[in-house]
Amino acid sequence: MVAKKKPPAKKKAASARKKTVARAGKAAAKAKKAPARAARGPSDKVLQELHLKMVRIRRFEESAGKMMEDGKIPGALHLYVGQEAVAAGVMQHLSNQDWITSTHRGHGHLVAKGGEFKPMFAELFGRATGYCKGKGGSMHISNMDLGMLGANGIVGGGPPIAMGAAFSNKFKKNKHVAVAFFGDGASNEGSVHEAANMAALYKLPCIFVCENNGYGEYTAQARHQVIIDVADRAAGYGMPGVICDGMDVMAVYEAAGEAIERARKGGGPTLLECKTYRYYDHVGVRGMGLNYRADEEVEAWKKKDAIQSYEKRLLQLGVMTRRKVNAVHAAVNRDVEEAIAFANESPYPEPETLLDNVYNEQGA
Amino acid sequence: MVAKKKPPAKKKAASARKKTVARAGKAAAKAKKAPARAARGPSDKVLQELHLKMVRIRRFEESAGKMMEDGKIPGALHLYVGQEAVAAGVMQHLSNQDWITSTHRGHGHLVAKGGEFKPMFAELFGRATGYCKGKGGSMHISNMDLGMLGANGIVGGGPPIAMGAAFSNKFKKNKHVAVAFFGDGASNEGSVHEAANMAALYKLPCIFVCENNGYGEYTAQARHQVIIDVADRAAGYGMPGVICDGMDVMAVYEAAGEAIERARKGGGPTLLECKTYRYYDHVGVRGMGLNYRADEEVEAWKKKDAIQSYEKRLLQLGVMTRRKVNAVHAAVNRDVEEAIAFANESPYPEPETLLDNVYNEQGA
Amino acid sequence: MSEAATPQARELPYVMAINEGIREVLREQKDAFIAGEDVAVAGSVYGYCVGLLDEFGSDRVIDTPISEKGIMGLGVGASATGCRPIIDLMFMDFIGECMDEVANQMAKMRFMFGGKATLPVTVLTMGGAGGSLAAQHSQSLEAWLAHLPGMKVVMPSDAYDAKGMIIAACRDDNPVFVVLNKASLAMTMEVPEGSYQVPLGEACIRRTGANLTIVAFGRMVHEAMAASDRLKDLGIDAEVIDARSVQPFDTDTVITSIRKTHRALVVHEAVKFGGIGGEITAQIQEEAFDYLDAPVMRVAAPFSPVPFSPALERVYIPNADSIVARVKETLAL
Amino acid sequence: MSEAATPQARELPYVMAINEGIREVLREQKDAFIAGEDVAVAGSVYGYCVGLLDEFGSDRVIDTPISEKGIMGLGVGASATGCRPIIDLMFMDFIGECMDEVANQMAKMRFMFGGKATLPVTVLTMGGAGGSLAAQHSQSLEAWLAHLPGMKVVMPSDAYDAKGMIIAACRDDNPVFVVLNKASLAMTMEVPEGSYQVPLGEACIRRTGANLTIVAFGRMVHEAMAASDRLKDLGIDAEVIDARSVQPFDTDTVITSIRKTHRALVVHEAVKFGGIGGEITAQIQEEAFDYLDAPVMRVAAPFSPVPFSPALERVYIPNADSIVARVKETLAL
Ligand SMILES: Cc1ncc(C[n+]2csc(CCOP(=O)(O)OP(=O)(O)O)c2C)c(N)n1
Ligand SMILES: Cc1ncc(C[n+]2csc(CCOP(=O)(O)OP(=O)(O)O)c2C)c(N)n1
Ligand SMILES: [Mg+2]
Ligand SMILES: [Mg+2]
Repeated sequence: MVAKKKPPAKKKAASARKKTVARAGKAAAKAKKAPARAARGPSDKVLQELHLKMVRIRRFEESAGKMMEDGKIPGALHLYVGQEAVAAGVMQHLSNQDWITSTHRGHGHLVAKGGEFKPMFAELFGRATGYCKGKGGSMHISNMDLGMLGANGIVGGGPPIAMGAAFSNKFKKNKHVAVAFFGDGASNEGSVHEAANMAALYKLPCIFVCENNGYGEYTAQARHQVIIDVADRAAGYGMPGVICDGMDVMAVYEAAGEAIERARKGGGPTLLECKTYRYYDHVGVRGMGLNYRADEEVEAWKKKDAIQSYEKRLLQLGVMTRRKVNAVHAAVNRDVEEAIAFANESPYPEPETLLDNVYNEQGA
Repeated sequence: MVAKKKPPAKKKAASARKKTVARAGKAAAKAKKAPARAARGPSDKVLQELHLKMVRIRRFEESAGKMMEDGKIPGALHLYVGQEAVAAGVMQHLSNQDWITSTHRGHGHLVAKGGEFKPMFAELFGRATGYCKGKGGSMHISNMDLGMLGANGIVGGGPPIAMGAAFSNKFKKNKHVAVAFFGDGASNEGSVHEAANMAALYKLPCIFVCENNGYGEYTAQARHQVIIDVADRAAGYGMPGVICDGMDVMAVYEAAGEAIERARKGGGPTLLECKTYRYYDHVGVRGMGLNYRADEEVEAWKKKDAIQSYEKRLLQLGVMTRRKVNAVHAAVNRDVEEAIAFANESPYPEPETLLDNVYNEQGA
Repeated sequence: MSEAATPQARELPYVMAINEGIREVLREQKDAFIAGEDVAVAGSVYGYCVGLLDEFGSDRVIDTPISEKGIMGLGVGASATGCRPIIDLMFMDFIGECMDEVANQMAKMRFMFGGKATLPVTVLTMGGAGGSLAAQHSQSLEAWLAHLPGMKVVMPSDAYDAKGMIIAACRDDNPVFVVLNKASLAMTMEVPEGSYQVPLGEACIRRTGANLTIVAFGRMVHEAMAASDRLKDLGIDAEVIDARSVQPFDTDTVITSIRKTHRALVVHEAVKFGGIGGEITAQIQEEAFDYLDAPVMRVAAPFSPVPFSPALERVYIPNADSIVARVKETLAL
Repeated sequence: MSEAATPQARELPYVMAINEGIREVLREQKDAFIAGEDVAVAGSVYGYCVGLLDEFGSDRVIDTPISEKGIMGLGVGASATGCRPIIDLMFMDFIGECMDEVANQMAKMRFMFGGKATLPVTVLTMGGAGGSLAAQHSQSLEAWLAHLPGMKVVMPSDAYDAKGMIIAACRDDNPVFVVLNKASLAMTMEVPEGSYQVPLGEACIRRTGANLTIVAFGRMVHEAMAASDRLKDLGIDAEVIDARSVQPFDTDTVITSIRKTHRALVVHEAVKFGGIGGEITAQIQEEAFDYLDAPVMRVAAPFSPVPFSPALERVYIPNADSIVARVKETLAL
């Protein structure tokens, strides 16, 4: 029953796309020409941190996938592999005082926000040493000290909460922002609509980052919405809509930088759409083994792999040497191994702790 | 805390507005030049029916207001006075097999859909002879035989139901449509967002008619959304967005006609925004007596009164004579008086009927 | 806290007691604000926010779009990040529009985060029938909220409690729903000036009695009092307990009373089937089984949506008559 | 109806019984369709819609956007206008996203319209814990739905009932929620081919016994059966009743049993406070007070969200052990 032909308004959508893509294009181009070296381009330190963030996410997720298949991780595991450039490019601009809300696919966001491997694996393993004492798990992993308001098991659950956190920032008159990550599928939830309208109305320092990976579970975007660009919805709230290449960490870094800077200056929210892709199945690694997307499609996206292409660029620019790159991977691998060992040795929560943390007893 | 300056995206919104307003302009213009007489213009019969519909709504509502003030109508009464052109212009294109969902301000929609005064007043009076046996009242008044799926006490409650009714039409492969009426305030409900996206995705024969009267209760539009035109949200769903003068019944008639014809032909949904105004307070006649809108504003809109301006036009066109017009008013007044007498004499529902109609007992 | 002092009391209607409760909170808590539909410029459709915008300004008294999911999300996000929001949900019937934010986010965030998040958010909402507002503007849905670990739910029955419980709720570091009653708005009584708390989770014995315990919720407390007057003539000396708090529920006060009276009746305005009365009845017979001389009675709304017509609504809402009738029937008087 | 015939039965897992139930409905009702997230191409995330798209096509097996309000509204609008929709709500936990459409529209439309609307809509949804899916994917919220006049709610405990109740629900001309259990998906038993109904509103005695009646909901029926085995060794001969239907609830079958056994225990997976067990307990003591030799016992989940860690979830979910322990405690065995 899906609408095949493009309805009239499609034209408008297309034009909108051109406009916004142009922006992203500019960003990308600039990045390609003389990014690191350019006077106003990011420093080598930033370029290296972006790389480290992506590698840490990739390694964490690959290992988590294995651990799940080895039966170490119970429940549902949604891997972020493929989308690393988005989390890294956005989080590079945030401090622990800036808030983010995440999704069911939240490990990458937490790693990029500063999450440590040990308490993260411990949480996925359901151990008492986890960030949530084993009570939350993959879908609720969080760390308030890092400004991470949690993964969320509810699609569309994050944006209203991020809007509320952004309201706090404005209320307290600080310069911090709140970023809501959500997917293309989540863009059809009423909660996202309401949060976006309120953020625009109150001119809140809130950035809505849509990670458009083309699918909501097993449903392709064309089968859940007519529009091609979720960013086209920004105009309906009176906020800027920007699209960028979510496989290009520099493009994300620049587009997110603009939006976050505008928010810090009181310019209000932005809807930033990052075109990206998840390599593994919706849930787990091989998931349900359905073939709802063509292997060619998967391969085509992997050719644009955010980490490999970025490492190439870093080498060209001389920002990092191959040895340095290898060293980063090696170090991250060590971290992962230590963290998994830690999680493995960690105790499970005591049954007596079940009823703790339901209420704040200091309350009243 | 309301955003004062227009954000960047405003430009896009503006352009969208120009485009759509242009359409409405064309419609209005055409209507002004040679509406009735033009070969393809509406017949005198149609022009007279539009007039009758508006007069019936106005008289019904004015009298309902009085009855409420006389203590005859319990509960909350939301009067439609001022917005008659919208209900009349849209409903003129619908048969009893076409569905509509209404709002808390629903009497006008039901009258225009063919609702009779006697069972309507009886319902408002809470009598057993009412359309809903006194169980629904003003906020739930309905008539399935007329294709009226009810007023709705929930703001945003109607659009998902209308989308479902439109789905039925498509499923049954008939040529009927479903029209969802909703307000500017309702446009910020997530339910409207979800219904619009699904209607566009499935290319359903569904028309979303936004009656933008500038206020949600006591909150002016500029204080509940940044955009000026709700129609700007259409592009975000990939459906056409159209704006028309909701005080000009011909403009509504033409714009609605286009949208409904497109829907019947399988062209999918349209978001039609009608700029209009309610003369009385949000609830009741004088309501809470707050002055949240300037008297000048109210007067300015009343100068554009849909019925008076339309009657002038009909006289100019010679479609109706003053005597004919007066006769219409007189006849409608008689209907109202008879209906009120009927409602007054009608019995209240018997207490024993309380538990009827909770379930369909024929079920299973 | 002004509990120490002896603040002056004056006659005040329930609606203005709500106003004073919010006002005291906004005065004593700089991180507190109130947000909801038409609470600022209009002062709420019930009038209990009148004057707040003038005193506290538009940064702290905020009109919202008609977006319950957004409004409740605002309460979740702002409370988790250092504010103490008061969220106004105009009618309790609208909770279906934001039940995910209430049930899956607000009530569970602290637990899911292993105790690392604190959500000091208070939601004010209006329940109850009586004004012919029909099926979508008259419901009592406290049973849904009481079934939610992480949530506190109170139902102040009079002006004094309304003010005191709003203040206590806003000082509490947990999500609290304060379920008000629209048919009680004009009901007046002596209310102290200044700030005072009515602790959450404590029932209140409104009248002591010897041979029947009536546990009432919200406005039904007044029907229970009226019924107890008439029961006297039937030789029944009823003790009337105002539950005040639904979650946590003060089981001790109720059980202690029933050990004395040996008979119990629970009355609430919500539909009986699945209403909170079932839970209370179950707890009573679990803890005082051997003390009961008769089955615990329940008086509540019949199993239908709230009807519009006054002729039907009158017989729908539980009242003193239905309480007395139920007692007569069960005790075969 | 094929009840007359004696259809052949084969071993079938709960998940495929659901599939057959939907299949039979789509075959016999031309106005029926199923819509939900990933029910078509993916065949549902649980696999119970496999093959439906191939057999019935994309007009009748419909993938929807992630828009629960829209999906439930589709069910309301389509059923009120002549279709017989089957709406799939992937997890019962998501009901908060569409509770207004369920509670204020679907359940009330017929009553509000004075009986002029008929909504033959069936909602399939998945409840229950056990897979470490944590607080937002493991809940049992049937008590919310049972509190809604206009709504029917059933909880099939096994494959036979799952198929038969889905067919009965879809033939019913009222909104019906069929609450399935994800921990039971692989549980197999003999299921007849073809079409048959398990009537809504009728409990089923799974085991007859003399001195204790256990009323169990959904998957808890199997825990109750296991517990009854072990109770035998303690001299307790338990009768096990599968409630099957929550709304309407088959009070008669339960009361008749208790008049015989004089003792009752109610077990459900939902949180105890405010759970359906309170309602059942209240009804039991209302109707069989003089027959009870001990307080009605309740075994249900403790008052916290569902925890993620297997170490905690294991102790959270009620099971045969907790049932036996509760019986021992109350009967001082
Ligand atoms: C309210 C709600 N509806 C449905 C689901 C089931 N679900 C989990 S993830 C998912 C797909 C989300 O798609 P998208 O937002 O694009 O994020 P992605 O998985 O692609 O990262 C769905 C439907 C859910 N968790 N919550
Ligand atoms: C879900 C919900 N939220 C809030 C309300 C209270 N309410 C009734 S009418 C109304 C204003 C609606 O404004 P709009 O949609 O513009 O319609 P109008 O009254 O202007 O015709 C509000 C907030 C409601 N009935 N339902
Ligand atoms: Mg996606
Ligand atoms: Mg309006």
